[in-house]
Amino acid sequence: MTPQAPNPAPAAPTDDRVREVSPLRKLMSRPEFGALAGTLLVIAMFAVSAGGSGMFSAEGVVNWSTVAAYLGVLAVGAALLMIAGEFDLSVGSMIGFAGMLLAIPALYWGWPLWLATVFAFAVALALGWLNGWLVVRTGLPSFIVTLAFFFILRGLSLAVSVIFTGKTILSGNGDLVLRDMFATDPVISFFFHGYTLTGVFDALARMGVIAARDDGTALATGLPKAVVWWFALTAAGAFVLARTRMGNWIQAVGGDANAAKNVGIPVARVKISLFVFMAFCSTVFAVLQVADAGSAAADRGLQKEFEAIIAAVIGGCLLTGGYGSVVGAAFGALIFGMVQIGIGYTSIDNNWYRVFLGLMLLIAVLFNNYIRTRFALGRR
Amino acid sequence: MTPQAPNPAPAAPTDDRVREVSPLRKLMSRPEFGALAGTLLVIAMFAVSAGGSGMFSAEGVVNWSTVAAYLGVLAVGAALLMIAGEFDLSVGSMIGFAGMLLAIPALYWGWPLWLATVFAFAVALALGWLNGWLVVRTGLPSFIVTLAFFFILRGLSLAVSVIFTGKTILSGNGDLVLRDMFATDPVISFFFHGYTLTGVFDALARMGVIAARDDGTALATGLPKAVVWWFALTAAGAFVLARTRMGNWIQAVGGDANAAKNVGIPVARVKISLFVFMAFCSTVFAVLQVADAGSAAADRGLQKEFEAIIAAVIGGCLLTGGYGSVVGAAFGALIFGMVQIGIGYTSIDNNWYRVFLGLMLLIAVLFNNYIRTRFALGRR
Amino acid sequence: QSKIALISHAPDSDSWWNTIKNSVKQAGEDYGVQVDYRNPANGDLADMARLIEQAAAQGYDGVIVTIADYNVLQSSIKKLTDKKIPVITINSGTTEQSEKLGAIMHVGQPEYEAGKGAGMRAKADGVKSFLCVNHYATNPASFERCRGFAEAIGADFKKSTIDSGEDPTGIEAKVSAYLRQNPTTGAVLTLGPTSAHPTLKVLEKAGLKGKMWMATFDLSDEISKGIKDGSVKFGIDQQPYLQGYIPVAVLATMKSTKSTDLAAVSAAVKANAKTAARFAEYGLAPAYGPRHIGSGPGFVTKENIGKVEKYAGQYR
Amino acid sequence: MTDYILQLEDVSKYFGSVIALGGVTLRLRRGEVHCLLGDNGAGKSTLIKTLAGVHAPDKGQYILEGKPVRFNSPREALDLGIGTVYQDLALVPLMSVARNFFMGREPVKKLFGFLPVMDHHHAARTAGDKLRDMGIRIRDANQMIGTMSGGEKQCLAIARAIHFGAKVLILDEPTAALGVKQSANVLKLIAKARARGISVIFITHNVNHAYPIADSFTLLNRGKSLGTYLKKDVSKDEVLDMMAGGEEMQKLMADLDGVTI
Amino acid sequence: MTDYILQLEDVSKYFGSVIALGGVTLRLRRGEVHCLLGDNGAGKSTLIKTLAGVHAPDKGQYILEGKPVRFNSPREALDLGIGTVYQDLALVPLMSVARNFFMGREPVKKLFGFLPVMDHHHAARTAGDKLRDMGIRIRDANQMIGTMSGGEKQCLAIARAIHFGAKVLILDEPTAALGVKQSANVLKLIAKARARGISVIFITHNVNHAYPIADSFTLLNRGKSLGTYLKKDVSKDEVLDMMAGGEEMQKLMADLDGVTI
Ligand SMILES: Nc1ncnc2c1ncn2[C@@H]1O[C@H](COP(=O)(O)OP(=O)(O)OP(=O)(O)O)[C@@H](O)[C@H]1O
Ligand SMILES: Nc1ncnc2c1ncn2[C@@H]1O[C@H](COP(=O)(O)OP(=O)(O)OP(=O)(O)O)[C@@H](O)[C@H]1O
Ligand SMILES: [Mg+2]
Ligand SMILES: [Mg+2]
Repeated sequence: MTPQAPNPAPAAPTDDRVREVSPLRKLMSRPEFGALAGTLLVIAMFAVSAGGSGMFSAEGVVNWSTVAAYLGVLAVGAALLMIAGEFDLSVGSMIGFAGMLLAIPALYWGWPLWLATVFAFAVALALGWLNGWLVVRTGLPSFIVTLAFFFILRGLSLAVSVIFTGKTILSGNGDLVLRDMFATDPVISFFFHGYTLTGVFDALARMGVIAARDDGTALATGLPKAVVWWFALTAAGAFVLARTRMGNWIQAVGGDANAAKNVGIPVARVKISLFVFMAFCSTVFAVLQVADAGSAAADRGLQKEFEAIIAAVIGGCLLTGGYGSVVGAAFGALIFGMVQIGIGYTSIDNNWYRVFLGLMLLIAVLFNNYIRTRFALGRR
Repeated sequence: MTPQAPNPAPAAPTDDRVREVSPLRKLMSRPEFGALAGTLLVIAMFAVSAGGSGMFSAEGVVNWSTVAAYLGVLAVGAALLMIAGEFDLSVGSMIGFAGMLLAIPALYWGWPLWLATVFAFAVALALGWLNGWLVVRTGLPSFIVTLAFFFILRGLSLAVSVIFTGKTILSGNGDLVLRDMFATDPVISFFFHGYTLTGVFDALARMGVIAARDDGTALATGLPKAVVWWFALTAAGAFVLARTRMGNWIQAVGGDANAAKNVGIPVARVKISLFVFMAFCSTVFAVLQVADAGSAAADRGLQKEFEAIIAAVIGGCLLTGGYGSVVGAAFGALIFGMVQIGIGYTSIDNNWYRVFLGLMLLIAVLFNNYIRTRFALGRR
Repeated sequence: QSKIALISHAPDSDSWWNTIKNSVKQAGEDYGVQVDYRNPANGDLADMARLIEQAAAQGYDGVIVTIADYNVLQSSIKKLTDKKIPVITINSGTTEQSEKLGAIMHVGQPEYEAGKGAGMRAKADGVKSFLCVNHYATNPASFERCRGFAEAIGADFKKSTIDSGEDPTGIEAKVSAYLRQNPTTGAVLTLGPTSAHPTLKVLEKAGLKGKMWMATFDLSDEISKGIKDGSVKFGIDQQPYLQGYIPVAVLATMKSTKSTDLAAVSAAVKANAKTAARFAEYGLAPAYGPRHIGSGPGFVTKENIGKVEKYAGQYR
Repeated sequence: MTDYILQLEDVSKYFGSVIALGGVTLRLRRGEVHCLLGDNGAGKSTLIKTLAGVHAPDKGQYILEGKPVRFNSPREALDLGIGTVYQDLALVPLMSVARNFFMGREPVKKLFGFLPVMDHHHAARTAGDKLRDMGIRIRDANQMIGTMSGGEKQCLAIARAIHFGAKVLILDEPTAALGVKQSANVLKLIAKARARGISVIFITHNVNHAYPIADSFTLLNRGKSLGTYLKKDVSKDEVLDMMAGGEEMQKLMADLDGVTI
Repeated sequence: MTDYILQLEDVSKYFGSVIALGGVTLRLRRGEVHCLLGDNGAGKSTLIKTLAGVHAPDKGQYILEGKPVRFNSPREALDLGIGTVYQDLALVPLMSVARNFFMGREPVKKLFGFLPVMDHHHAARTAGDKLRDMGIRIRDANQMIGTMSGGEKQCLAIARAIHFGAKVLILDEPTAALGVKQSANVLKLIAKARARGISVIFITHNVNHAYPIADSFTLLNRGKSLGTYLKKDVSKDEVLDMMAGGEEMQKLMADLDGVTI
């Protein structure tokens, strides 16, 4: 969770050079706490300005948490990569391309959906590997290498879809309808399509806790799979970073690649695996979105690389690498997603949308930073 | 020009620990040389693939050099800022906003054009100062602070233009036509509007060196003012970086802000002035574009922040700060501009545009890097 | 072989333009000319101006441009006319602007009128308030569609428009937030497939599919399905195929017949067998005028969807 | 005017829960070399950073020439003539030797009689000369600092501080990475500075460097001062025992024969 | 099997136009402490970086246990049992003490019997213990390295190298920033390592550290080796003169009285 080990220190507590500091302050000094505080502030702001608008009803929550979840899936990869001192600008293009890699075989080459999905993952991971290999091999900044892929993959999505299908939005081909294929493939559907916990939601609806449709089922169908992925990937990423050798390597590589190399950490391997993982996150995003939208399109994922970096930075990751938190990045995604969508629940004139988005972001981050430095211990 | 002092070293040349190295290699080890080599490679590639298409005719050269020039104006500011270890993501939004700041007073408040222009510069510089002040004051990463302004200023351009004018593209109001105002204001027109050296171009046209219109004037009207600004700002930026105290401070602040502070460099002042300078470059861009297009619009400058950073990085600036070259960034802008536009001169199908853009960028940068490391002296 | 360039203002992610790309390709095949489609990658008009200048430098035999913004493009289009390159304007912009720019003809139909036309139909259905989902808010011209619709039904244009962004998840969330916030909204207008698909999902999830009045610009597989099952009242079809095909046909014919007589050229295009076959196959109906040719608004409804459906997103 | 050019009175500095300095008093007489001794982590660097204006004390007073001061940045201390060599040297690795030498105090000449530019030639020559004086031969003043050896870097930082001859010179382990010759040169430079009336605070772990040159010693231990001693009152071995944190050298060295430190 | 565990034969290393090493030969006997002496910038760090696999030699041969080797990364040298303390320590400032100590060689335990996780508890305890052995008391093994004092950092780097007990231990100025007590401890640790049969290469500028512990000395000067001497053949003063680059200490110290280095 934190870049620091969570275990208690073995040092004697009665050291004459240690001041008494309350446990509350200690808690507040954890890097996630700032992001959590920022999140709470944003919630509070919306509670005041959009309290009665349904933003905090079950559907409302599902609504904005889905946006946060999609972003959060990417933020995990972006945060880990950033902690290791690299960027991936090809994320958004990869999302579009991975969607095409899934939809074209499934719709036009007659492959079963599961095979098309596996294919999309395989090609995307290979591209992630290539990204990483080029960065490590040429020593160029990852900014430039992945920028090239930002253009190349976006271009390929367009070119490939036009060549194979003549269209740029693919949702079906004759009898084959992508939406139905997702609904009928049990495995892929289980992982990527629709909602989970629908029973719980319906039960709650019957109990009158949340709003129901005419037929008695819940208006909020359930917990979207995207949210499940978000939680799962965040938990996995946080676990890896805090508890495993790999996590230690990631921090070391980003903190000082030279020192890491000198103590024998396989810097190249660490970086390449993180680029592959980032590609994995992008592909998860792509498949979830194709399943949800029932179509793949060449323009999917526009600017997502940017938003993923934003979420990671809001969550406290250092742009220069070496420090950050996956849980923080998840909160960053939540803040960004909630602000983006929440403004729609307030009665703010749409012309001012971006102005408020910017202001809320600034306030959230300032507050987050204030909390972090106010209560930071042992740091300057 | 280079981050290193250009003067000869006072050390004895007959040192027994110095190997003989040819002067050519020494020349090639200068940081600009890589970017120059990349530029030459790009020119060579287009000479082969688009040689006969008019890309290298007078109009063609003016055409793509205009694109490079606009980008180059921003790249100067972005490079200096990056060398000082900061980013400004609000550049693109600032361009849109500055255009509005000029057009609204000129068209709707009845101000003379020069006053509107001064107003636009004044407000933009103040915003640049605010950007810098917030970064320095709060200690937040500039990425986040300027991101907020990225949203806020874009939103403001939209909101302000709709509120004051009801439109989002402003080109005239009743009798007032922006284009005519530019053509008639002698000072503003001298600095920002139209072309220079038209006489030379016409003479060349009469001599048959370059293509002419029916009336005998040159088809390529002259050297666009944007190109003049590009050269002037690049020269000024390179001079400041290489030859002045401020240049030393910029490098020191970006190289190690802590060390710089400890030796008494006013870190805050250096950073803030660079943000102001970046805002100045953005406003120059905005005014040039408004003069050229004859209109201001809320969507001007989209993604320019990104392209400016790209140009600086291609030109060899380190994303982490402390090292870079303004001349390199100018070559970076030239490479990026030439590739962007040049593809249109080849017979490549537009669907593949981005793929080629990405590939050419990658090749240019790889080559640039190869040259730089191959011939680098005293560096690893 | 003569070379023609089509320069649009659309970012290359916009799916609507795919139809135009396909149409110019087919027109090129039919008339034996090479057509290059060019666009500013991000949809920045200033970049588009550069592309037009570039076409002038390259010396095309004819250039087709959209009038995304009259003022911005004025001086660069002049570079074309200076070089005596015939210009045809398409898509947005008005015929007056086209004539002022020195273009030989205009094929298309202004955004505001299209929005207004749709609004008039909505008004007839008793719609009084609406939501305009704009996924392309960075292009100011797109708001004209919303404005036209709003003024037709007498709604407040500013309050009824949202800047939805282009990401389907975000669009879905924002539309559903708006509808939640404004439960009395009577209708939804989307500006293209990008915003229409997520909006349909919102309606479906909220149980409003088929109940809420909805119309959209442009067509896609999904939209034609919606039209068939009644959840979408109609698609406003600008017949993009015509906007690409006709100018190419006209320019090619002018070149091959060395004629500048527009009426004769138009007639020749009309009479061309290949052309007629294409239009018949895709069910297209151009409105030939004395100089300009209209391409819409065609309203695709349940009644005429049959013919269109097969080619939606490709040639329709 | 007091006897002391600089005083810290009962100064404390905390980092979060860590008490880096707990009520330390240090008084620097005019023109003396004052040696600050103490174990690793005793708080010596924190103390001199407080003097240099990097840290503001959390408690206590900082008195300069009889007047209480409070610095917001090192620049203010520099302007009042307090020059410091930090333990981490405050050099920028990607910049050249000459640029680092003059960082913050660039020599300026007028180009064409009006344009103020940095005098690179002068900078390169001065930096080269000063380093040569200390026994370091650099091949090229435009070489990046990052490629220099540890000792070369340290010499540069010291040469820089001494060149800008301040009223007070604070040296945090200046001889740590230096060779024998270079160390000797630094000690000579300190002696010369004292002769010019400059007061010096000198931190070292090497008693052979500390004892000959110092006029008085202050001993820090775990953030607290154990008092100040004049050279005439203590022997070298006593100083050595103080440096070892009060343990006697004999005990420390019991296992190794022949070692004297 | 040869007598030497590690040999560099006529090795050269260039950085651009700089000749950092010009034909140096160094032979390390099994179980000896070999002291590398030389002025600042002599090329000592470059030499040991070549040994550690950071640099590949441009000319000459690197022979390990009789077999020529060529390392592409420090990892390969580490795997063959060559542990190094670099002059710049190779620590990551933003990471905790415990994480730095085990960087690259993390202790792993199984969570729920199958999930391999880093054993933070073990790491924190070991790091704390090892540092305490060297005379450094850390308050919290989760403290960031960046906030530690210079000497504390150096102790950590040394403790780390010794803990992972290699066949060859290379120490580049390990005692530079250390206090008296800590230096003594490091010297003891070197002696202990030798007793365990580990060969040590030790760089220092302090003759009082070098002479007692070393078995042989190699002198580098301006990138060239001036030869290797056994301890029995040279006196401490001769070593000191060698360290001063051949100049005699008396001359060097002429201006300062009472100073011995
Ligand atoms: N920013 C900081 N945050 C937390 N603790 C700090 C910070 N800076 C210093 N410390 C702690 O304060 C104590 C004193 O550090 P300082 O650097 O002053 O020691 P020192 O006497 O200079 O030691 P050395 O001789 O090793 O250089 C150390 O234990 C260190 O860990
Ligand atoms: N990457 C590099 N590029 C250019 N020159 C270098 C590079 N690394 C080292 N040098 C030069 O090589 C020489 C030897 O450096 P090295 O660090 O080996 O010296 P050293 O003997 O360890 O000195 P010290 O005792 O000061 O640590 C120095 O003059 C240094 O400037
Ligand atoms: Mg210290
Ligand atoms: Mg060294």
